[in-house]
Amino acid sequence: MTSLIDHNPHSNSIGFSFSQSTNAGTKEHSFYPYTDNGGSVLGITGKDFAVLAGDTRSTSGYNINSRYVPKVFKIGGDEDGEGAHILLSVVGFAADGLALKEKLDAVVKMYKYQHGKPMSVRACAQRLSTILYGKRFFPYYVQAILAGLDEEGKGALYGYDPVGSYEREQCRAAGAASSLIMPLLDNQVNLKNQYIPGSGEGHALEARKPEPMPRETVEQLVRDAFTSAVERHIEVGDGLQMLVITANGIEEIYHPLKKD
Amino acid sequence: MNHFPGTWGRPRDDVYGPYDSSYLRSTGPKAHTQSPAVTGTSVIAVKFNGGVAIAADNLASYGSLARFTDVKRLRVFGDAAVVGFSGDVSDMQYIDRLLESMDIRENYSAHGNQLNAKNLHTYLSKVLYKRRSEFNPLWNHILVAGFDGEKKPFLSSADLLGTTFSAPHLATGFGAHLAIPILRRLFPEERPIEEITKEDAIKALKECLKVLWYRDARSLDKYSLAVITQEGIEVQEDQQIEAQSWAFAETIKGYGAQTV
Amino acid sequence: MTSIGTGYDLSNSVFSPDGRNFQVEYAVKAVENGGTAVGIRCKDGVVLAVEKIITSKLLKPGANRRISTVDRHVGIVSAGLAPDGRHFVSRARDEASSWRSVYKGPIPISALANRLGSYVQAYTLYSSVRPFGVTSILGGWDSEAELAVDGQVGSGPQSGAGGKVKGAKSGGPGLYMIEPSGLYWGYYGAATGKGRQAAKAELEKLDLASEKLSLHDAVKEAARIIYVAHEDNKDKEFELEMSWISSLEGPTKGRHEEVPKELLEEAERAARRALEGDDEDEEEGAKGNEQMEE
Amino acid sequence: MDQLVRQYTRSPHQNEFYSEQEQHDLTEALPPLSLKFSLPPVANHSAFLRAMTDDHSNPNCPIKLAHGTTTLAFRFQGGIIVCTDSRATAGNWIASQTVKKVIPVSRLSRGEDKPGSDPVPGLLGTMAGGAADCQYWLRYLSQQCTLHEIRHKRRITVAAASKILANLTYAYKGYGLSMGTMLAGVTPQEGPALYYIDSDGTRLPGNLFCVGSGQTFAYGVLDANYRYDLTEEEALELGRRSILAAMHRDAYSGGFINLYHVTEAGWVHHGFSDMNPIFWKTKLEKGEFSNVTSAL
Amino acid sequence: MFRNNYDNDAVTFSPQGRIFQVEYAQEAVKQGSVVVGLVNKTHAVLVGLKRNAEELSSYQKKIIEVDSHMGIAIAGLASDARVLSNYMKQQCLGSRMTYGRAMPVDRIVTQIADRAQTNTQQYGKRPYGVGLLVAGVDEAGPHLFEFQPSGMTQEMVACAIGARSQMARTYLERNLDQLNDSSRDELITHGLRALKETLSQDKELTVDNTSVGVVGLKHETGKVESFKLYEGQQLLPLLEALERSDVGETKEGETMEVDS
Repeated sequence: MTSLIDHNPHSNSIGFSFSQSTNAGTKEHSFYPYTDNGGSVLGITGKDFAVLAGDTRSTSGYNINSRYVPKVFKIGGDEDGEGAHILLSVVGFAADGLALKEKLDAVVKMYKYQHGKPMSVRACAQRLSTILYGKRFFPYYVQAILAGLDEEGKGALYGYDPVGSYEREQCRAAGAASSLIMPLLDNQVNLKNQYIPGSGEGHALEARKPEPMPRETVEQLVRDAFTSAVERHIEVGDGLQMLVITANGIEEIYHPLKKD
Repeated sequence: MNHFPGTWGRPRDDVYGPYDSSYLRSTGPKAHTQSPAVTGTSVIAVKFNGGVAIAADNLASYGSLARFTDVKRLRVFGDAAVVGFSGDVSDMQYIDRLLESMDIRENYSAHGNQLNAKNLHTYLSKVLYKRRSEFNPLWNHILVAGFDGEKKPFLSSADLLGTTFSAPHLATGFGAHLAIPILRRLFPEERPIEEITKEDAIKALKECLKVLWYRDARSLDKYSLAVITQEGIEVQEDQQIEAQSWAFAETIKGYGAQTV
Repeated sequence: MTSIGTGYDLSNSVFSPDGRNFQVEYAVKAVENGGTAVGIRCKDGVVLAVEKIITSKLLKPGANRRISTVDRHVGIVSAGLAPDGRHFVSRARDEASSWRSVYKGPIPISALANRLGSYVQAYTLYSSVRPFGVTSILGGWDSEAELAVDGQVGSGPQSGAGGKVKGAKSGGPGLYMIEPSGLYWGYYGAATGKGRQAAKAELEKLDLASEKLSLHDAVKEAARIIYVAHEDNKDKEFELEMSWISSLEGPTKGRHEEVPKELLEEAERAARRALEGDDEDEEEGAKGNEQMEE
Repeated sequence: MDQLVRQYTRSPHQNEFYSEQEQHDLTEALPPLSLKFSLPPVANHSAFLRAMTDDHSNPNCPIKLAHGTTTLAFRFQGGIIVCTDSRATAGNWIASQTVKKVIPVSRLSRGEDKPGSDPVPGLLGTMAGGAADCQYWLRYLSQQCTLHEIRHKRRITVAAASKILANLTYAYKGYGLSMGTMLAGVTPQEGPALYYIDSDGTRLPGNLFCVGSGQTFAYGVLDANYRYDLTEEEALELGRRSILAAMHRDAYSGGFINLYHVTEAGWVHHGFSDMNPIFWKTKLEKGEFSNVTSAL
Repeated sequence: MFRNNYDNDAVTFSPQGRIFQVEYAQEAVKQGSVVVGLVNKTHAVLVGLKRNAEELSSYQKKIIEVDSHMGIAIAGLASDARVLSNYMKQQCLGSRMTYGRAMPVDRIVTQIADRAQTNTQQYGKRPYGVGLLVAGVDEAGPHLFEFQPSGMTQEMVACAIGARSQMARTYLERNLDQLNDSSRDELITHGLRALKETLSQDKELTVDNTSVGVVGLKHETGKVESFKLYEGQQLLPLLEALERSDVGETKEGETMEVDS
């Protein structure tokens, strides 16, 4: 854009009243480029599925902008999400989240056009990490979770920090109420600090081993997590959007939540 | 990088300078060129059965000065959409020029494929987001009203950060505090918009404008109102708020003419 | 031809000893092979028309437009190499848009012709490019409408925008033809392409300078002229495409638009009748016009 | 003439969206690991970044990045021991208890880190500081190392690999990166070689390093018991015990003990083990950590 | 051999006003194997004949998906086609990202045509050596465009380019009336038959040497039926349908002979 404007014979002589972006760097700034749109998301994987869910409230400060702004997106499909095979949820600054989602979506589509096959979740997870890191010095204000099915057909879930460090996990909560939901998941999914009764005495007690949970249990757990979070966090509520990815495709489930 | 255990890995003051929290300030003294000068206040809009109604008053304020009293803050785009602007007026003029050049480009060929309100909203939100990423924001909060690709009423908002959300009724600026509660009471979100008639919607908007005129110091009792239906766009400019009653003010200290 | 084999015709930007730029002349040859295009300027508007030779039965009827909209109030039709024509139109759109961004108003037709003339001329100056293989007819209506205050902030001076004198004449039709050399003139009636000679002869009969022809009649005349010009090329089928621009009060409200289908068909019917009946039916055709005006 | 064509004016309005180049970058699917970073358009971008992300100076900063904490590595006669905890913190929040802070370098196709007895050839890098910084730059490094292998038909030395990394971090000095990493490898040219590289551009060869907020606690144990001629068994135990000390005393460290042994044949993973049972075992069987009561 | 002086570059007109370099580039298109395109009211179909360099080598790519609503078939230099198709893919993605709408077919065709035109007017560039058939759907329905190296583009009802394509065009012209009202499957069969016309005596259409691409609007919903590329075994039902229709045709012919 810069070079084009420079060649515009008129822009020099006339001089617009609005500033051009060409001389950035010398301006003063009080502009704060972020905001937090609240909300929470949560993902859990199972043997042959992955669930990614988020509430649908959008807030700014104490205002509720809207009661239905989805935070979980299908990646790699057409406009209606048809043909998508990866899920992405973003929470934090919604505009950054949307930009991130579109960038990843473009990359996944380009991959498919160029390689003739859909991008694997593992490759997509790595790519998302580099996209986030590309903004290392001007980060996206988002916490992202990526979900899909891996090469063996097992549920795969990747959690991210704002600049792209990531890890494959069984479950992950992010966003405003993550501190409310994550401990519940630690307890219910990862079975942290749970021991097999009668397996020993004192420190010899044997810890329970987490096992993949059936889909009904997971869905119920997700609902419980959100209904509980709504009770205690002002930025969470209105509706629960739950996307379940299985070998048969992606299923979307909506549950109303409290609207207070 | 700091190597002291307690702050390990964090930036060191002698390298990066002291922590400067001024970047975090989202509001503050208006000492910079980056903040808006001449501004418009609320825009409010409601979806109804078969269309959208949108309204804004005709005032542009310069700080507390009611500077221009005949500003048209509702802009019509082609026969597809109405854009309502609050925030900086010069940036509004810039976007208006943007819309005009886009309208001309879109009409090079007259055979289908015209941008609808949804496309327009997507475009404007991208422009706003791009400008915020350049730290050179267009200081506006806009509402776009019209129809989407499936010919359903469309109403969505975008602000200077590029945040977008849509709801059956929306308001910017002070309206988000004063008008939204009224609209939510009149048209609860659960209620399908098919039950709302055009007359209901217009009446509600007029009601909201009146309340805003009573309570928003940067508002005016002259307004414009646009109604978008499949038949076309009707814009009424230079409307006057009717049936004003300032009786409520007499009992409020500091509002009316009381001296004590 | 004397030019061939002299070596002076192998590169653009080279003069021959007798002062000719052969490459430009060759470009004109490309134009002379193109379908006929005409433009008629009358008091209340401008009509553009073009003869599109149907090269294949497989072409989608009515789809491949040759008349382009440049800005709301300007249209261009070209004869010659169609891709060059599109390049030309694209430049015209840029110029119109750049004018708007600087002056906040529609570009005057004369200014647009001037800028495009310079642009085309520049393509005769350098050996690294070739001249445009098109001659373009540029038609438009300089709007007499008052310009809205930018973004409609404030209503502006109460007595007309910018304090304009009431009743002062402004606006009007414009028709220009730009040739591969960059040369351009304003016209009352312009024709180019294969049948230009016949078309010009017909245009001259119309006495356009007296500005008596109405826009509706001009549409019919333009159609007839294209049909006449096609006579030499009878073995090939063609499609007629027409567009028009009227004043604010006229049928297109100052915009460049396609001629409505009904009117186009009527004009074509009249043109065919005029050709078949020749002299005796000409009156009938004129009658038809009168009826139309009622 | 080019001048003229370039002068092809599009009005500034029309350029309000992506240029062709930007569009290309946006949709380019090929080079994911690049040195192209977008900077905030402010005069002092590192101050901006700090204001947004420094959770220590301002616990309420908006963007909280995941930080890794205690890592250690030391050389001994049998190779190199690399040991880390597994906690990542974002402010006071424990972002994860299962972070893999040992990152294989010079093998692009990273398999899952399953404990196994077969050695896997390659170097190891560790993660302390910004988790994303370490992950990204070590991945970038492994790309370079792999290219080195392909071009020169032999494995890269640890010295060369660490120099590549140090050059990078030095180039970005002052930008606000945060990483303290160790590169460990055994090559035929060098024997067991261990380097420390951090985001200031420091690059140090050495016998033993502890890096991260729990480094002092780990140093305490490691320095007290370190000898070059430790047996493999002793060395593994020392690594484990040193990290355990840091996990116990440093709030930012915890989770699982991730233990690796690097030899010339490659590295061997010695488990990703929950610290809790190990802690109690250490206490109850060896009588250490007597400050903690074992009464239930 | 007569040495033509006017054919050294694309910036020299011949005395007849022709540009030989461009015409030579058109010849390159005729060297490529044949591709056929055709449209009816709802669908656009591309059919291509793939060549392999040797018995054991793989077959070239003739049909490329550009976006979910558009594909191209190529004849001529494959590398030029790749450049153009990548550009088209990017532009289409760009349109979706910027406006949230599918790129209208005529616009993308105009864009590549403008690029091609530039190559015929500047020294140091050469015209593209590839012809394209662009098939896609947008709001105005299905479209088929022919693109030539000169930058000439035309919207067609049916078209064939490449070696021996005249036979296919003759077939298409003969069956022009049937195309518009044919069903999706009939349209494909027409395409395959047109393709078959171009084959030399000893050749057959097989699953290896044929490609079919289909894009259109779904009958019931009017929504876009995403571009689908049929290759390999997926072609079997299509080729079988072709065979059946062939049999039907000859039978009809036979009975007619008997009748007379």
